Amino acid sequence: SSSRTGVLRVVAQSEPVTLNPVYSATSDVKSWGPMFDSLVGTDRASTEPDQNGLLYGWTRVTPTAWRFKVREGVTFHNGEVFDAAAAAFSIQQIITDPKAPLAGNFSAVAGAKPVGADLEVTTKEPFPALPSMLAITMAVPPKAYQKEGGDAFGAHPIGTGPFVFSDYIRGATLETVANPHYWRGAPKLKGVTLSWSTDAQTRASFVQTGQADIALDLTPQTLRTVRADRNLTVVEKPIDARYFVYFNQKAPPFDNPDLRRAAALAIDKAGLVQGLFRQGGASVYDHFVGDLFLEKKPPAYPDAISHDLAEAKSLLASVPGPHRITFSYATGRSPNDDQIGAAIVGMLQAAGFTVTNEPMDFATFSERRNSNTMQATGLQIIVAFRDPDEEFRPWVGKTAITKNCVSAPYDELSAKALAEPERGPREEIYSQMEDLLINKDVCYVPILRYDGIWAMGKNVRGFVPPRFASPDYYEISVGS
Amino acid sequence: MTAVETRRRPAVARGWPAVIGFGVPLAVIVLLAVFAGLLPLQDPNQQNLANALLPPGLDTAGGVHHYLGTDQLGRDMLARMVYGARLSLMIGFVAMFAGAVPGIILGLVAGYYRGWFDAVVSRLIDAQLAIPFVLLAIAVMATHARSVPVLIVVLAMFSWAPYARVIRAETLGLREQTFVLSLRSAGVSSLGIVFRHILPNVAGTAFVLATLQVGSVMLAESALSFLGLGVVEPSVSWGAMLADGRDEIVGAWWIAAFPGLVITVTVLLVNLFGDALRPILDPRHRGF
Amino acid sequence: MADTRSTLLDIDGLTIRAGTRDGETTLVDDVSASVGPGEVLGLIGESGSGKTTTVRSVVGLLERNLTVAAGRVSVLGSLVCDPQHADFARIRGRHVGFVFQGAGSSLDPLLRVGAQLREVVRRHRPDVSRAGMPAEIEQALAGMGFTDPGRIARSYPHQLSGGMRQRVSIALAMVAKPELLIADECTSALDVTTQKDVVQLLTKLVSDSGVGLVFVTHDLILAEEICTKIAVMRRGRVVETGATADVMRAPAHEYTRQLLASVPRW
Amino acid sequence: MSEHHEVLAIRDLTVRYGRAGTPPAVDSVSIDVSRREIVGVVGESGSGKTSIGMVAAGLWPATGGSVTIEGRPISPRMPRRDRALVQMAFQDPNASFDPRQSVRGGLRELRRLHKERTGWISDEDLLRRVGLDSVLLGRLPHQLSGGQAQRIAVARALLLRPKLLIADEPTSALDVSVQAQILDLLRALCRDEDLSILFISHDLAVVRSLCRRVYVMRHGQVVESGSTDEVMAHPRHEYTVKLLAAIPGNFGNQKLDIE
Amino acid sequence: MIKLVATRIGLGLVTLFIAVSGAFFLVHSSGSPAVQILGESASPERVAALNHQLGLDRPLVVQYLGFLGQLVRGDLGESLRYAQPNATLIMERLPATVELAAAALLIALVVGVPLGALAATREGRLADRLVSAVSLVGVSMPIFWIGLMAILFFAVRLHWLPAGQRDGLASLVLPAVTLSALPLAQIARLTRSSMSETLRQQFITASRARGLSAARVVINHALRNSAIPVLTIFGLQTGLLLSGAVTVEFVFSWPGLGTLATNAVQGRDFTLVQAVVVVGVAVFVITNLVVDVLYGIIDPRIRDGRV
Ligand SMILES: Nc1ncnc2c1ncn2[C@@H]1O[C@H](COP(=O)(O)OP(=O)(O)OP(=O)(O)O)[C@@H](O)[C@H]1O
Ligand SMILES: Nc1ncnc2c1ncn2[C@@H]1O[C@H](COP(=O)(O)OP(=O)(O)OP(=O)(O)O)[C@@H](O)[C@H]1O
Ligand SMILES: [Mg+2]
Ligand SMILES: [Mg+2]
Repeated sequence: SSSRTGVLRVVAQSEPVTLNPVYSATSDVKSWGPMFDSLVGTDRASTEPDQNGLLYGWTRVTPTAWRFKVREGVTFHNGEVFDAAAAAFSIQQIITDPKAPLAGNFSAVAGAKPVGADLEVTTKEPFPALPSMLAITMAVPPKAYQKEGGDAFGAHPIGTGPFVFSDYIRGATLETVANPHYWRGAPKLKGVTLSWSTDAQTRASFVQTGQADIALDLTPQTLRTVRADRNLTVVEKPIDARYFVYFNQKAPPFDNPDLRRAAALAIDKAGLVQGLFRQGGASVYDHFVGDLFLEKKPPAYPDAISHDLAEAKSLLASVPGPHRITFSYATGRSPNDDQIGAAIVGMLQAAGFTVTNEPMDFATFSERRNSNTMQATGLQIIVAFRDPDEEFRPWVGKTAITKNCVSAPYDELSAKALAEPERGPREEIYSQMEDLLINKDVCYVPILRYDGIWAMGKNVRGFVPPRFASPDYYEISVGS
Repeated sequence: MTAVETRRRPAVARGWPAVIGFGVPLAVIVLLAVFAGLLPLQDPNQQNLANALLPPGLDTAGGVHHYLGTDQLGRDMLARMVYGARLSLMIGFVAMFAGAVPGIILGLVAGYYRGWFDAVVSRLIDAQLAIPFVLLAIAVMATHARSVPVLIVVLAMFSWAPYARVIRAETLGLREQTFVLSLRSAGVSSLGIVFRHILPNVAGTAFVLATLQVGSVMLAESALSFLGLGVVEPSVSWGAMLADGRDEIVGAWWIAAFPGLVITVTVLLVNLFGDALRPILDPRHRGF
Repeated sequence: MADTRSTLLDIDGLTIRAGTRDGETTLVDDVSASVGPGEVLGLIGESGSGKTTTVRSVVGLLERNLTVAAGRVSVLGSLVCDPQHADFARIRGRHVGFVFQGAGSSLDPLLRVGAQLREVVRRHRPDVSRAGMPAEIEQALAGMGFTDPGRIARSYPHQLSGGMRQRVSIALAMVAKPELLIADECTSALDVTTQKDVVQLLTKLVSDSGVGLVFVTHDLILAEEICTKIAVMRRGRVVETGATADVMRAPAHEYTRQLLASVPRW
Repeated sequence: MSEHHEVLAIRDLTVRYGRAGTPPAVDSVSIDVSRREIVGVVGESGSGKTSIGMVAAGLWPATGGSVTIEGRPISPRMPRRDRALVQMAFQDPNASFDPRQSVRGGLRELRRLHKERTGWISDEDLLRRVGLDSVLLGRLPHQLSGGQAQRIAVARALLLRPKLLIADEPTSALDVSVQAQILDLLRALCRDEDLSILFISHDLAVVRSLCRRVYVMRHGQVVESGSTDEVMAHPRHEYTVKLLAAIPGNFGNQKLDIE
Repeated sequence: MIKLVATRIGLGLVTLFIAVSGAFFLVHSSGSPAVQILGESASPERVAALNHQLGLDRPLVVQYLGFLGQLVRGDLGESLRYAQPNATLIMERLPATVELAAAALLIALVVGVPLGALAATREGRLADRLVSAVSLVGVSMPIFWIGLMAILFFAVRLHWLPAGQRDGLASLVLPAVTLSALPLAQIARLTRSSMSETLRQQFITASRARGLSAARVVINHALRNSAIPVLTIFGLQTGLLLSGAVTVEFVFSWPGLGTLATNAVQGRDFTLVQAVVVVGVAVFVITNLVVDVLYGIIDPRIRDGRV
């Protein structure tokens, strides 16, 4: 397809099931992102919530109540006015619709309602991450949404974003055109056209042949090709995607902390990064807090576990065997996940475990995980929004999906952290929690985090790598 | 007037050399696979992440030769290729037979008897073929622990239907021939006709399908590995290696290229060996 | 059509061997014969004596394991059959018509009789127009004693009786109007009335158009009636050859005498 | 006429190929063959002789009428054991062999199947009886000459010692001396071994020398039947007259005189 | 004729019933789509709630009967994940798949049959071995490898053809050629074996004696008589290609049914999987009907079959 001047052709990895942001996984923002604005804006440099979005000037009225100012003069593509009611509706929808994937993250949110021109959000417990979370919550037009219902809305979405839905051929392309009335001013591009290609190598080929301007989410394996191509710009930047291992503390043999420690000691994270991502694209991941807020120096824990095969072996030898375990992981979800799994199995074996290697597809994996029948598990996740609580909530304590790392101290520390209004002390608490979880209980072993990789033609300007999800097309322009 | 000279020796005369020419390399592959343990090879599962993705060559890395390079986990490709042959050949041939035997029998019986049995078998074939292979594989693999026998069952389930359908069609034609009448007249039982007479006459087709199937099964195994449903470490198979190398095809071509190459070579050898063997097995080609 | 050359077919010292499990055996041993225009050569002899093998070598269509070990075969003088150069293609059908023994299996089971005839006519008879095709085909079949040639043309081989198939394969050989016709037991499955029709057609062809005919048969009475000369074969050799009348009335070879003696007397 | 004197009793047999409405290939034909009798069926090409044979051998279903052998009904569904009662030598012998089975293999299979009936003769002797050398045992069908295949087809049928042999043009490809040998064999078997034969042929001379009774067929119907001598000496039906007139040697008014 | 078609349809429905029941119990034996919809960090409670909303917590038999009831009314149901009628989803993808599969089969046939015929007429000679080797590469090389190499060479290096996506005839070339590799090899091999059998028969010799050209004998007589196994495998491929095109669709980002089906299976979109199976069976029953009728047309003996 020949390039219409000023239209950016993007090739993304997977086509979303729906274009309704309420029903979509956060990673699908790559597809519908150009048409929507999140309620709270994000600072492009720090990737922290900023005051330049639809909601701004927030105050925490009580530990569990927040008040937001609502930007005036913003309309949806269909002419509907964006106001406090629309913002409240957008939040309410996520809380109440059972098909909303974000609902899990919103479990602490009690409700949202307009108060005059402002928006008030109340939480069930102190929830400091609310602005971060609203930074991934999209504004949807209440009237149109209710009229159509969530499913139909997903077929021709309406947002306040810089680009307007134009045409969608399922399986092939999604076309959007510039929104001339965009509240921040018309975008530089005339439009964004998305297509999808599951295979990273093919995506790379598309930018190489000029069939696309940007390829999203390339894998480390494709790096060599795209780097070698002089016509391309390649961007590699850490994103909030990580791989970790957790143990089932409640069932033998990992109810024995020594075994957990031995296993953790056996895993050579640096080796994995070096071996599997040597061309680039990953780094060792040691802490929740420090790694989430990269700008901060990670705290050094006195008991920190680092790779030590000899110690792993001797520790294991001190526990009467046989040490039969099963290591389970889902494959085909993230770069190299099958290799990482196999490598970890090899490492555990080298330490003296007898390991059954159990890769599986994600649906099976989820089923098994939810029923808590796995002993040791490898998993990659992309955090939806950047807050320590987001890291702990699904995995640790009483809110955990898996009931692996459950004990009273976690819940106590968690409650304390949420109640803490100041950011500094709050992170102190999370550090304690992480030390307990990773180094003392050894329930959870952070392994690595990998980079986002994008390749684009030289004519693409103004690309800023996102921390997760979608690039901001608003700032991008294409030259000739 | 030109003398009428001796006709060219028929192609059959060259049968045996061809059988040997293709059979010997095939036997070498099988023997290597069987006696892998006795060869001076490294442990195929020995990881060495520091030496990952070494290209093939004569260089030494840490005192060890990796003539065919290493994979993403720094395992020796040569050792993995040799050990992988075991499982791959076993899977290829066992799954081929496990599919061929019921497929051929059903096809013969359905084509010969027609009637309700044919109706039932044909329905089953169609149904089987209409269900996507991935679905079948995922369902079976999700409900059974992943193991080589289960894998073979899945692959056999994938491959019986084509045999059944093709053999049935050929049988339909053969059963109308006079010699079948003559056998019926002699009181030869239907089963006797089917297995002693129709079977040899469809054997050529079955043979071709089977030799083709060896390759398809190995590749299907690879596809399963790619879906995370194939053989599981520490087992090594060419198909799984191929799946591993899939993403590296541009950067580290050798990970996929070597298993791909041996699969291709094996399939070629099996087929050419079959081609050479068939005239020798077929009495009508022998010439007396 | 009439040929000025004296011989249509000349077989000289033909020897054919078969490769078998226990070495080579000779099936045809030093056989010589010739046929000129208007001549009918009757090839008679014991079952298994090599008649079929001899005549098949003329068109170069021997079984795979048989080889011509010695001898020469020439057709129409200048048209030479040289197995090395596979020149048979030039003479087959067009100049030499061949009716196989076992006519039942020499028809394509999947094509209607009419289609098989049409194919031959199209190939060898440029004089027949598209429009004239059906008539030509019906005529060829009618000549073979079919009263309902239209139905036969529409039938598949398996829908015909043995005799009908045999007549169809004669029609297939004749419709191209070859100069030399080789008929291997072409009347063996025909009842006498039909046989009479077919034989009359053949003899008419020979006498009117100067066609040469090789008539392989075991029916001595029939041979006597239509053949101008006869070759008697036994165990791969021609034991006796000569004008029909001579051979029949004064057989020289013991075997020929024996053969004539066992003809069932009417 | 008691059924039991008849080895073969065909009653009002009708055979139709294809759709109803097409003219039948065999139209209401009745034929009897008594014990040790050789009955000839002659007739025009395509008149339905083979069709009758096929039905009588239990290889093709009758459209109408009935066929019994020694009182037992014959049909394609008859029990396998009874099959040996009636054997057929096919008109196109080559097509009646499995192309991949040697002569010996074919015979061995029959022997295995009918142990009690086939012990009377060795393969070599069987071939010798039909004038063939035992080297042919190792041959495949396509390596046989026309006459050899035909004789092996007859031999194979006889091996099972059937009560009834349906011989469909069994000597059409044979030279006269061999033919005489085969006819002698058939006569001997009828005399000594309790065999009866339905002999389908177009060779009137052979029929006359072999068969006591004959049926003349045309267009699917029996146009004339009776003792061979009677029919041949005083043909009543116009077609029979034509048939006799067409015998080679009879036409051209040349009486053959062979000695 | 009407009776024949009626029985055929009846039998087709039986096939449908078997396949669809098989598919139903197969998909339902593993996992639920809820986790796929709700993502990695979905809690079991929310999964359960969604399962309830989707009706997946009802007893299996109830679901099965409901599904059959729907099917009887000609309703393919609504996708669990896409929340759209399955019929719509499938129809969106079907043209792309049909286009791809038809092109691939055409290539396989047009190239495979002559190759096989050539090999059969040169049996045991060099040409035969070469044809074997070349055609077999298709069966023994992974499709993704062929596809990626084709992209890298013809699209990236030479810029002759697009690297993928469905956009005009040029974009069809690489995927279709890649997809044709396997059926091509099968067709070539079967043509060869079946034809070498036919070439041995007397009527072929007889045709040659009638002076028909070698090509004519091969095309008009030998091919026809060898057609049945080839036709069968061709029919098989027609069905297999629907789901077998997955890899090709994947590599060339071809918006076909294969990807939809695989995603449906992996996402445990039960109703969509079932709908795809229904469509697969329909395609199958129809091709099967055509192929079976063709057997009779090709071989009249089968049509007049003895009982
Ligand atoms: N392919 C073959 N291999 C070996 N021997 C063969 C082959 N074909 C024929 N023969 C043998 O060669 C001899 C001559 O056979 P041919 O068919 O020429 O005989 P014929 O004179 O035509 O006999 P008939 O009158 O019975 O047809 C026979 O003994 C036969 O068995
Ligand atoms: N399978 C069939 N389908 C349709 N018609 C058939 C079939 N078999 C035979 N016929 C027809 O039935 C009639 C009788 O055939 P049959 O073979 O019984 O004749 P026949 O007396 O044996 O002739 P011949 O002496 O030529 O062998 C013929 O007109 C023939 O065309
Ligand atoms: Mg002969
Ligand atoms: Mg007949």
